[in-house]
Amino acid sequence: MTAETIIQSLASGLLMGLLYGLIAVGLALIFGLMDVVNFAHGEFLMLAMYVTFFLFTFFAIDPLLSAPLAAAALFVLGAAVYLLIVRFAMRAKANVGMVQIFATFGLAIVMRGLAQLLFTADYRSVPHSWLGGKTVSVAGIFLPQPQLFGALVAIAAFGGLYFFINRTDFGRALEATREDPGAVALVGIDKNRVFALGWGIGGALVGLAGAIMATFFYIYPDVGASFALIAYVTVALGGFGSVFGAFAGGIVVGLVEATTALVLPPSLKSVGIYAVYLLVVFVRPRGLFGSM
Amino acid sequence: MTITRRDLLLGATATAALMPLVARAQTSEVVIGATYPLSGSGAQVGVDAQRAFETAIDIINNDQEFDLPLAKGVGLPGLGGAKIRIVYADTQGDPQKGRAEAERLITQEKVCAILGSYQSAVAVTISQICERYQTPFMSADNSSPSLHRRGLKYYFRASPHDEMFSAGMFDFLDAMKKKGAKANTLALFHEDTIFGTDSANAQTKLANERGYKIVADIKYRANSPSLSAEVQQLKAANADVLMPSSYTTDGILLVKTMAELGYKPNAIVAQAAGFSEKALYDAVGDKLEGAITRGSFSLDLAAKRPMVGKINDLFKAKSGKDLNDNTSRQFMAMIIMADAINRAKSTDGEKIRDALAATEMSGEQTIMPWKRVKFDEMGQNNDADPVLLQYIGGKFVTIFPTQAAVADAVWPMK
Amino acid sequence: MDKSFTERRRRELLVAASLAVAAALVPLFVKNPNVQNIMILTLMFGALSQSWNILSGYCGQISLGHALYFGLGAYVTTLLFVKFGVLPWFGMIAGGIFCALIAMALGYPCFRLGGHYFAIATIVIAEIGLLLIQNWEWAGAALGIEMPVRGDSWLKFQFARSKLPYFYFALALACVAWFVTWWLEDSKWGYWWRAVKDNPDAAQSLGVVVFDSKMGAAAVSAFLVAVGGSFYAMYVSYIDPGSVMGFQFSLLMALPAVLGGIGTLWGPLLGAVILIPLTELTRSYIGGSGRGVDLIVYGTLIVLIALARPEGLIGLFSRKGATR
Amino acid sequence: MTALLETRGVWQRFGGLVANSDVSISVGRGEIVGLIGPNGAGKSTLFNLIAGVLPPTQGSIWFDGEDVTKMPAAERCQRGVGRTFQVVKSFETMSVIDNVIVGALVRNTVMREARRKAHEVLEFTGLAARADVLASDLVPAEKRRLEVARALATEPKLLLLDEVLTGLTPTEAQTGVALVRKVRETGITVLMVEHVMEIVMPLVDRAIVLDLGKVLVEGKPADVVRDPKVISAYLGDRHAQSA
Repeated sequence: MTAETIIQSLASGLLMGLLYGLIAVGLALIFGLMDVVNFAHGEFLMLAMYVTFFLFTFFAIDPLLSAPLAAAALFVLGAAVYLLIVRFAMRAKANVGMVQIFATFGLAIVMRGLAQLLFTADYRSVPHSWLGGKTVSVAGIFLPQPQLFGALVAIAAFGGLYFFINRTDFGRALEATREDPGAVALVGIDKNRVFALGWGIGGALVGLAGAIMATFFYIYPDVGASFALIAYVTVALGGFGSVFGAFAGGIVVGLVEATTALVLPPSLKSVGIYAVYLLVVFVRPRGLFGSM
Repeated sequence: MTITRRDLLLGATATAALMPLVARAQTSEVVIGATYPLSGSGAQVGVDAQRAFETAIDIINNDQEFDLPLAKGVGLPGLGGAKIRIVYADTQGDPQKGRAEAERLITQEKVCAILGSYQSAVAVTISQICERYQTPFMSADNSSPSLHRRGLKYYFRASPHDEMFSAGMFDFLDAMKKKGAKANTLALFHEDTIFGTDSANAQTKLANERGYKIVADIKYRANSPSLSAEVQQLKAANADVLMPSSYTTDGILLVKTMAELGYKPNAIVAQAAGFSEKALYDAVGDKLEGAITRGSFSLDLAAKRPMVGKINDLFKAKSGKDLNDNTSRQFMAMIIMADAINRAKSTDGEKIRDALAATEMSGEQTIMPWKRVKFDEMGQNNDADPVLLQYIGGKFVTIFPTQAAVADAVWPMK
Repeated sequence: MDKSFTERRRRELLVAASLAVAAALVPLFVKNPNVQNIMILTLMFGALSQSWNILSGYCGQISLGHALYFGLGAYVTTLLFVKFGVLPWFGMIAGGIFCALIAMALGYPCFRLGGHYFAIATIVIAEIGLLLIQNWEWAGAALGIEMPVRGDSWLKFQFARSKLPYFYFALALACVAWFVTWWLEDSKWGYWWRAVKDNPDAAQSLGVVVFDSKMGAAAVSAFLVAVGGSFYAMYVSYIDPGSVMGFQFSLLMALPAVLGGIGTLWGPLLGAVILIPLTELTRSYIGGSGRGVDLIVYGTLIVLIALARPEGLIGLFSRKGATR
Repeated sequence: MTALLETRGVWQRFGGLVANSDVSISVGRGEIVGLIGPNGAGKSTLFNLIAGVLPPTQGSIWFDGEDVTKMPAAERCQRGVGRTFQVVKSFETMSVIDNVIVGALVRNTVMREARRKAHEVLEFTGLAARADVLASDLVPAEKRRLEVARALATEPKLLLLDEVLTGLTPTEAQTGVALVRKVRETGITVLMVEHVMEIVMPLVDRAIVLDLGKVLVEGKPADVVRDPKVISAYLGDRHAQSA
């Protein structure tokens, strides 16, 4: 094991980790807002990848340019899912958590089925894009452009989200609703609008992630499953509800994944991620940055 | 206990005595089952398989000018021109579901034989059930060598298994070495499933026997979100030959990650699977110029055997794709099964089994580069030779064995 | 002194007994193996979900990793049989005890975790188990292990074609799981669990040892699920890591209870009776198209049930049942 | 005869914040003692230390002649400490009788006995008619009474009441006061925390006033009420509140 291998591992892990963070942050936002774990999050990602793929195939729009479109599409999807499904799942008197887990789980299955029906089970990919397959080489360390760009978007998204939550009126409404949904109704904030917005933003973020993923990943109806568990672990590791935690969690997951593969057979590399998650929560039961 | 026996007796009587009568008297239709993943992560293969079977059935049921068994004339002459109907069942890649579906096909849809099943784990349980119901099962595309070694009477496989495939690959490597090509060190890259494990085991054994050095043996988790750590290890090992055993998804990610991490292998000799799928080359074909994969099938045969090209056209009209490693084997499985049913002149499982065991089909009567189809006592056809194909200029060229080759291998790859 | 209560308990037992007898008679009329298979799976998942319900429904510790116990039960039984010739009947008990111990060992650190942190921990622990077995050569690794089937035998619990022994075993398992739940419901443990679920602080102030409660629930739950896993291994007679320890099993165990009514006596069985035939039939009769329609139908129904009856379908039958 | 409950030099710090400093109080058998004080005086902290929610930073707690400083809450309950919560913590998805049975199980291992005990307690606390109602369906005053009933079912020697009378209507409070008296008549010692003096003073034998984490005054209710230190503590408190 040379120093170069280690540095390359850490660099790859860091880039991948930021991307995991970007994938997961929408989940963290939604959870922080209303205590709901969206089990269709992987399918949101899948859909964003398809949107990017079809925009590329039919209109030759590069994923870089279609990323905002994918984000917009997923914003609409996220808001619609809240208004049409989750809102009603929240009415349960007992075991709200389980009910919405299963409502969104059912949704995930429907989305996979629809994807197979509409887009077929074929494996797709975006063969050529401005970023795809290109790489930056610094002193023998390779930094793939898609992941590099993904990392930048992730950092920008985190900054934007931070600004949005802390500096805008709507962000403050979001925060207030999160703290006390009952009280905000008294000051005239429509809880449903705020929640729908939160789901929309959560969707838009995973939409961005999907567009970037499409430049270097394959696309098929079940692709979300590969990322769903990683996203949940990322969010839990960082601390549920903490947007910053999702990014920190992503970085930790990426680095651990890359370094585990240096010492264990690669087929066991997710064991490293899981073990670190367990270690963290055994010491800090609310994750790295969870406060609630 | 008594119920069990009675059930068995009833079942036996029904199939052994009643069915042939019924069949001879009035069967205008022979029902064959096909168990494939039609949803979930293997769905694409299952859906393509449906097109391959339909192509075969078209040829059997209608009058076609091919030198294939049953192509000429309508239906199965041995059963009074009965036509073949296929019933599909979705296994979702799960052994228990495959088992349940196989049982349903046998008892409810009254299929007289089953073809399957892509995932080898599912083939294990389906073949078990078929054994219990004395219904022949043919692995069209399962390549795990353990499948035929379980002493099952009703199990058949016309196509090669991983050990035969791997032997073909090493024969090729030996030949290349003789020509002076650099092919001493190998890097194995395989997924952590039955397919990947079997393939790697066979390759490791052959490498040791034939004096190759394995410098990296990387087992990875199928459908991982990232393969960069794995690719780095491959890059560090920098073997003469990279030997991946991966399905389409991981194959795409592997090639993309290799390009991103600046790893350009000297040569790739793949254990088919993803590396014989169109989707993979659509995605990363430009980075695979000169990649070699073993295969059961080659369109180059069309030059020698024009029907291969025509059948490919028929299939392409249905699916929009060329026949490949999987679909060609699925096509052949249907033809071989239909041929046996025709010779059995019956839809009785045992008679079909005996007819299958007596199969003797020359290579020319197939669309495959095989010597012949003849099953050994374990139901395996040992005369199915794999070919090696090289991806050159956007299509596959047969490069090995010599009698099938249409070009010399380009080595190292570009 | 509390007549209505005693009467209700007796009535529940009576209803259960009648249902069990009725179910036992069904195979006399239904000979179709496919339908029998669906009934077996329904009873098995009913039993599994009932067992899951003990820890997650009554005690409120939502586990999404029960596939671990299911898979370990299947593996212990199969390995003991294939490698050491131990009859599955003993293997089943061994698997159950082994899993109960594992559940307690894992519970020791995990029960400190709350809500989603606990649920995710259960998922990743089950995944670790899956990966370890997947990479463990002696246990068959990815290749799995096939039970050698050599004719019918009660001793080895193997039957070539007849599904009746499996059916009655699954029925017995469902009855045991139900009865254990019923019995525990009106015991110190039952009250402790529900108290812990509703409010651990208050429970503690009333002398409830919260940690012990969770450990007890985990052990009982894991034991029963492991027995279910052993049964599955013998029924399918082939196991591989993905097909007995995959995440989908954890969900399939939870789903019937959630749909039927989580933390209720009848919810899991009711949920299984609706869900499992639905799963099997949509796959069998729509899945063959290869176009994902079965998934759409199945998923839509889950969403609709979750939305229309968030407290579980048991609420359709009695108000009391929904809340107990 | 020793006191039933005694705290000896108890300190509790949360980071830099001192919630209790050197608190030593004692409660004799059969007494009703009121623990009062303005907001933030450290009453709830002391209460929780006695109930065993957390161990004190320093000092010791003695119950019934035994050092229980490090004993967890559940065990103290078994020794005979019963409590209620300031913010009611009913088992919402359980019926009233089931709520009480949880408590009764401490001393009764046989279910039938526990159930009978629970019915007795419901009778005693006037909740018998609501036995089969879900706890979540009770009105707030009933929930308070359920808390008392639950604690009584554990057959405590010492009953800790945390603001059970606060926030009730005058009629409800009257019923509450009557219930506490009835409890004492059965020989159970009562330590009650109240924020509002007027409610508890007529009820208690002795009052302990906490302020800023320390015992300010201790004595007969009539004396305590007149104590200038107490008046200023409370007035200051009100002052602070209005500001």
